[in-house]
Amino acid sequence: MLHTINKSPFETSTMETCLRFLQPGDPVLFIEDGVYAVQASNRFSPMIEALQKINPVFALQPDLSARGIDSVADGVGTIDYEGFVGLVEEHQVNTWF
Amino acid sequence: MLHTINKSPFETSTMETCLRFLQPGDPVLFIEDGVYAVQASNRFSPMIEALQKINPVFALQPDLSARGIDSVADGVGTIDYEGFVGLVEEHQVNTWF
Amino acid sequence: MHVLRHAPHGTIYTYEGLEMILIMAAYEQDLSVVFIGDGVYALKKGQDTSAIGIKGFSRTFMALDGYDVEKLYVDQLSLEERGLGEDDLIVGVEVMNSENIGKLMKEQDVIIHH
Amino acid sequence: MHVLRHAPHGTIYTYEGLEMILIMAAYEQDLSVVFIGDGVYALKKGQDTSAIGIKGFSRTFMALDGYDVEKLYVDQLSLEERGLGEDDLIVGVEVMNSENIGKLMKEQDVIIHH
Amino acid sequence: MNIGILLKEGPYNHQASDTAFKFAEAAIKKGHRVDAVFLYNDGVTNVTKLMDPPQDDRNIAARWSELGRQHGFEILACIAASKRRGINDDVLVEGSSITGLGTLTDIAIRNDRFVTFGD
Amino acid sequence: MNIGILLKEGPYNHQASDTAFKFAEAAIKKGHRVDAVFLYNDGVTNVTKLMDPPQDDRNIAARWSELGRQHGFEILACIAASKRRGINDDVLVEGSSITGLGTLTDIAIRNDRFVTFGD
Repeated sequence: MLHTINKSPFETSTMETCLRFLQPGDPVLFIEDGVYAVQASNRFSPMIEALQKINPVFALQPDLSARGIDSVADGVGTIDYEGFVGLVEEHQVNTWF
Repeated sequence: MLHTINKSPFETSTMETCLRFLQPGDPVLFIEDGVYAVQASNRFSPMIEALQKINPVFALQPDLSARGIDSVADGVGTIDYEGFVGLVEEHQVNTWF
Repeated sequence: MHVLRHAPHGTIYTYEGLEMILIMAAYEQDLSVVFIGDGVYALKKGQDTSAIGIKGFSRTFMALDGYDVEKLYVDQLSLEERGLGEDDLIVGVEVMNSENIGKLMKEQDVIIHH
Repeated sequence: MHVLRHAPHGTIYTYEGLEMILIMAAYEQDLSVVFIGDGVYALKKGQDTSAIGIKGFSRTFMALDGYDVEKLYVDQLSLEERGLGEDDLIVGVEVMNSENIGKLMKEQDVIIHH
Repeated sequence: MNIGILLKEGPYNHQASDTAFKFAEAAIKKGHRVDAVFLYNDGVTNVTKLMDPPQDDRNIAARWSELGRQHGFEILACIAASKRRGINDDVLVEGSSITGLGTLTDIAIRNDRFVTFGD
Repeated sequence: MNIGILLKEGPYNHQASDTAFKFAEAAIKKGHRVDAVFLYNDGVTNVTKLMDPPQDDRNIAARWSELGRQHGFEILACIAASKRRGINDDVLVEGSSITGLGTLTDIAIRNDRFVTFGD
């Protein structure tokens, strides 16, 4: 199951809640304001680096670019909208907002 | 200056942010989903009890009743919409959402 | 599976979520409803919305019994953090830990958050 | 005083906030703008919104100089928590601690959060 | 006291409009004057007369219109925000109109209090 | 693959509608079929033809209408949610219609994937 998160972890508990229900191996895709979670060297970087050892972690490149984030936490994959569709081909979707 | 907060502290950082800028003596009014902050015996009760020693703390009774909250943290005053207007008579307003 | 995650009244998500659940329950079998985070507040006993001028709807959760809604699952941690117990809720629910809710989610074809 | 508290693009609050600030700046004197929480992201350098199909506007903050907008204040802790420094921002700002921003707020007659 | 109100969210979806209304009612009851209600962001959708909620629910546009008529204030929707969201003169409820942000500036300056409701 | 989309927020105010649109475009480009886009909560306001954004901005209603026409899917707004928010047949953009939640149930069941966009 693919989990998408579109909220900044600095402002809401959405990411924290999602991660509590996430099963090992299920991919997580950060989109919209959610991509701030994977920005390198912020408060959440250690959490994201731990997460990606158990779950594949992706961020939507168009949303990263829109926000001027040019460096992401280690192990985070960046994909475009077709990559998003590719994940949906392989998984049912659980949209967290 | 009157500060109003309408967000649940469980879900967003709004209350935490507001309290960081609050000046001693300025009243805080919890409204809408913000009133969950003052529910007795939840995770935020110690914080509210500490807060009300430095700032007057109020909650909107109509919003408490609507949510079935019949017991609030020590020292929190409950007011109705006319009480809200009364606070606005005395203070300029800083609305946090 | 429907996931209720908002407190009632501050936004319409819980109310319109419940409207969707009622319609879908009439069509579908094995529909489940999960309450997570502030969503657990939707089930709080003793809600009286008369003074805010918004229609109350907490009693409608009791009507779900008559439909094909098998179970209402409530996240244990969400309940505990809010100082609530099963006695505070308007309907009988199954309190579950996040591990088991996560496994239940993974079995679903369709999950809608409200 | 205008308080920008949302990240850009995910919602329109920052963009419509900026539209309001530009109009008000043309009428009023001594208008101040404060960036708190995710609001500081509005000033991040290097934003390119072409792939999300939404108009970018970060450069418009540079235009505020030409109006009566005295100062852009940025909350220090919000910046630090996000791993950002003044060099990451598209315009010159005054970084301030919460104590001083709180005092500045208290002097205002009108505060609008976006 | 003269009070200006800024409402930043649409009806029904967020409680902001309900709280603003109850606040305005209470202020009037206490002898204050509501000068104007200005609508911004999704708030502009508070004045579409096309809204048609269930019979046992409040009609938010009609309610603002009636309160404004009784107590002599206008409900003003920002023109730029309105155009984005499909609010134009054809759908405006009585007692509301579309205007620019300059009007909001006047409202913010000329009143004793300026109170925002949002989400 | 057949894909159903649920969109729960209105245009411009939240990015949800933009992301849903870009996702639908990409899915079609990859050879999938978008079955329908269902609008709920404030999402129903995505289909008002009265929206009139600045000339250099996207027109969200027209864009959904055009994508649906080109690729044979409908944009469906929930009737109860629409009535609350002033969306009715008179303001619908071409290629959209108002329907009940039963239709959403069908969409959720008959498609290989069901993807929600909200805020």
